[in-house]
Amino acid sequence: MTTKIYMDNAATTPVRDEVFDAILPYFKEYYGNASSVYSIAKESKKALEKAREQVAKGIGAKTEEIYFTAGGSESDNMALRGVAEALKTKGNHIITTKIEHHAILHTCEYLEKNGYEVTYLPVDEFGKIRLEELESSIRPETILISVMFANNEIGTIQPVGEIGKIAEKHGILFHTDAVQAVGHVPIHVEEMKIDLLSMSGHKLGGPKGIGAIYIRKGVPVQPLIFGGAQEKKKRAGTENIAGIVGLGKAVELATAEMSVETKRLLHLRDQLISGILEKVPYSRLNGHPTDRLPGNCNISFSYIEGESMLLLLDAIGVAASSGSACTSGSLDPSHVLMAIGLPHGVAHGSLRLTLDRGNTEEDVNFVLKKIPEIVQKLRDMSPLYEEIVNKKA
Amino acid sequence: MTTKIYMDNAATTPVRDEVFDAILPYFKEYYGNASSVYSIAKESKKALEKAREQVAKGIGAKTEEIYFTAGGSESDNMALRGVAEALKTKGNHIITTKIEHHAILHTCEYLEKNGYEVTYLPVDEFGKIRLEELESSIRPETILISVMFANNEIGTIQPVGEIGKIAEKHGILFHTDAVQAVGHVPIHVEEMKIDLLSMSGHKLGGPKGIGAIYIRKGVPVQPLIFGGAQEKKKRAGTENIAGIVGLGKAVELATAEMSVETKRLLHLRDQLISGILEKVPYSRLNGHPTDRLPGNCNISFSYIEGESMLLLLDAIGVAASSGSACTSGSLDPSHVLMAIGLPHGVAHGSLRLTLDRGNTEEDVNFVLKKIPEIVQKLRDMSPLYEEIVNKKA
Amino acid sequence: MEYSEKVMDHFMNPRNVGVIEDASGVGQVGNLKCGDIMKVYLKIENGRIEDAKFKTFGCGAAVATSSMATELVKGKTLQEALEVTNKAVMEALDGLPPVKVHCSCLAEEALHAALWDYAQKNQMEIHGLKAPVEDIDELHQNENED
Ligand SMILES: Cc1ncc(COP(=O)(O)O)c(C=O)c1O
Ligand SMILES: Cc1ncc(COP(=O)(O)O)c(C=O)c1O
Ligand code: FES
Ligand code: FES
Repeated sequence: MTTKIYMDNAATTPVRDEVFDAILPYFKEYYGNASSVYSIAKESKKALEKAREQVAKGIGAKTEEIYFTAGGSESDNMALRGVAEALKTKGNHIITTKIEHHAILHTCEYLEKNGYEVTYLPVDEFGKIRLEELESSIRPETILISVMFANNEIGTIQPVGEIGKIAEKHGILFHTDAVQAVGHVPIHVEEMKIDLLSMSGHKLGGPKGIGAIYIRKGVPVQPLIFGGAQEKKKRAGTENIAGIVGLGKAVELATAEMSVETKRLLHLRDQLISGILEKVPYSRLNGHPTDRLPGNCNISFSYIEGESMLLLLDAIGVAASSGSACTSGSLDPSHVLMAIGLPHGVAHGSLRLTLDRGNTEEDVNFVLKKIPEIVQKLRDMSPLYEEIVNKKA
Repeated sequence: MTTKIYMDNAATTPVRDEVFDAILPYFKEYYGNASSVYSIAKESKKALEKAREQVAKGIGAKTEEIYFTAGGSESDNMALRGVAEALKTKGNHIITTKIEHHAILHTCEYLEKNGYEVTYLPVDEFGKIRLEELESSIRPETILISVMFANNEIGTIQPVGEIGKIAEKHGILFHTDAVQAVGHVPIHVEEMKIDLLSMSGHKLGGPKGIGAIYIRKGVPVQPLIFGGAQEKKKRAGTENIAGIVGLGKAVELATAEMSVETKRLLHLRDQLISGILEKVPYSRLNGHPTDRLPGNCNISFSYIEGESMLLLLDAIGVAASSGSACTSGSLDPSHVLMAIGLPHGVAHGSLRLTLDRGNTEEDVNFVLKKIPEIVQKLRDMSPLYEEIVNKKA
Repeated sequence: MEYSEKVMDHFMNPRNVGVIEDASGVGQVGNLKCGDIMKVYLKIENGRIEDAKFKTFGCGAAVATSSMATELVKGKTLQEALEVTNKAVMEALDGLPPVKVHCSCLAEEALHAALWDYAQKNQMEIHGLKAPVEDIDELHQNENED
């Protein structure tokens, strides 16, 4: 089978045509090392600084506050470990949430093994943190608050501006993992009082293996990768110019097109959500009904298991993802779905469809036609569903 | 000016045509996330594992011993910090050399600030460590020996196989920064008793921003980037498939062509070296005369400064590099040139020309014709040269 | 890091390279830290700088500032020559990259050293001129922080 309808854009996106065209010259023609003095290297240097400006503009930062990394995970690790190490004489407490990406959670676990204390805020049934709870967990030794901008599974958007205000009021640094948000929802680090922000190229039509971290001027961060003087000595390594150019272009395009594209996606997303909920009994929407990413649809179907759904979808050329334990390889269903209070069984039967610019109304209609059949086919095999049917009868 | 003759291949190489062609489909067509279950993701997974095999083969490792990273710097940081943390209950002493790349040296400095002790071995006038000195600096608490395979500035190749034997004899792990060596000289991690090895794509015709670390099976390494389960949980982050495919292809090609290409480069390199030494008085070769990278020519010209040379070379379309303080931005001349005993002034006047597959005999002849003129022009401006001439007269 | 067109012009075609055999004043200064050296020769007649020449061991910026500084002082009185500061030289060159600011100090100091040599030889005092130092880097320690 080949994939005909790709609805897993939260996992990764294809590189956009304009981005592809922009990066091509940086492999064989403008290959110079940006740190050198000769002519061909100047092209690299210029491209690097242009991309930095594009990225900065997209999130309301200053150009010199952007540092390129190899992706969202590296940016997350750098933010947490970098601030923790830089401020270790000031305090050892970090506040984050139970629904962060593993790049945050596993880094926090590492920090806990190394003398730091971490508060994992719970979330409500829609996946939102409670601001009072955040504020009351602040201690004198709190050095960092890290709350993701938008969740990768259920799409819930946090009240980032409010969090920023609380952090500022208490003089605590605020990091946000905006990997799912950059290019998809409006971000302004100044207005939202964000001190550090992570992003990743391949979530918005840029290449994989490139990311950036915004670090507000004056915020102390210990480097994660030591070596050469690149990125103002904050991140060593010969610059991935093609990747950097691609990220810059992707951010620029996404920002410029955001309002139009969001309108289009909201329409498709809500069609998809309401269509499924209508057609399939025992289904529920995960995440916030309105404060959610414009392309995110995450629905749980009781009595069935996610991986089976993905395989049946794949068989008809549809790519999607699930929070099922069976797809994670870890035997635990998604920690995010557990955190919003889903019972094990229901978390198992979750399906995430994430739309982006490649998706059309036709795609949505096709999926809306097929999903009820697939769910029914699996339910007909399910002993749990049998019980329900029997009970009713 | 545009660069017509690129002789800075140790800084970075253009992406090879075959590599470029190999990576192109992974941006827009096979863009799937390798961790997913659907069809398009399987292409990514397949490509990932094929590249892992190509890289492993190129250095005599097993496929499952290769982990992809974002470059040489990350691999170096991961090797040192990863082993140091994993073995911290065993010991706190690391042995390295004074001529390592900054990715090693600055990581060592960081470790020194965190309770580790580091011995920096000196080198002889050719840039080689002394094996007796290495062996006698081993202590009961030594946990790691890290010696670069080949030096990026002067090209000197270390007796890696001998170092491996010593490390094995004492039961100490051996890491080598082979960023300049992979694809350029034969490497066999099994035979050479190497436990960890760093490489970087853009030094052998692969893309920038991709690298790998070889970790011998069973060697404990704490991850540097926590998060998803990619790379067997040793290195999180959505895989940079295009980069990985490019690295795999580059290693495969370079290994296959090595013997022929080395012969060609040795001829050019030695022509360049002997030509310059013959034509320019007060010049000397830096690095080992024979145990050196096949493309490396590093020569010091007394009484002149490197950056000026680079600018005059750039003006005639030649790209090169220098160990001069004036090009480093740090006010210190190259630590490598200092370590082989060059006086400040002579280190200043160093010129590195590094050849690769793009360079021809014509290039070498052109440079050989121009360098004496450039050196003379600068010497005519030099107050130091004036003194020498006056003394002689 | 990128040099302005003016800097490149003065680097590629440096003015006033050479020595003045019967110079009225000669000054040589070195930046021990980055290892660069500059030597200035002045020919002074009737309190006016009739000719200036230099030799420099240093980077592109060092050569260009030497060239520009010697151009600027020609025809000036001793007092006017003191106004050829590193800042003035840099401005005349349309600026220098931040990491190269210290190179322009080399030119100013070499010029001052040559004037000082002239004053010593002629047992006179030039208002505002101080004795040259060995390592000019000490003077300008904090000027090129990033
Ligand atoms: C010997 C050596 N080690 C490490 C590196 C770092 O590699 P990268 O710049 O790809 O991170 C380089 C090149 O810059 C190198 O020459
Ligand atoms: C919210 C979030 N954070 C971090 C990451 C990690 O980004 P990357 O895989 O590019 O390292 C992802 C995606 O995988 C994500 O969705
Ligand atoms: S039933 Fe097979 S992994 Fe869950
Ligand atoms: S003279 Fe050394 S940096 Fe200019």
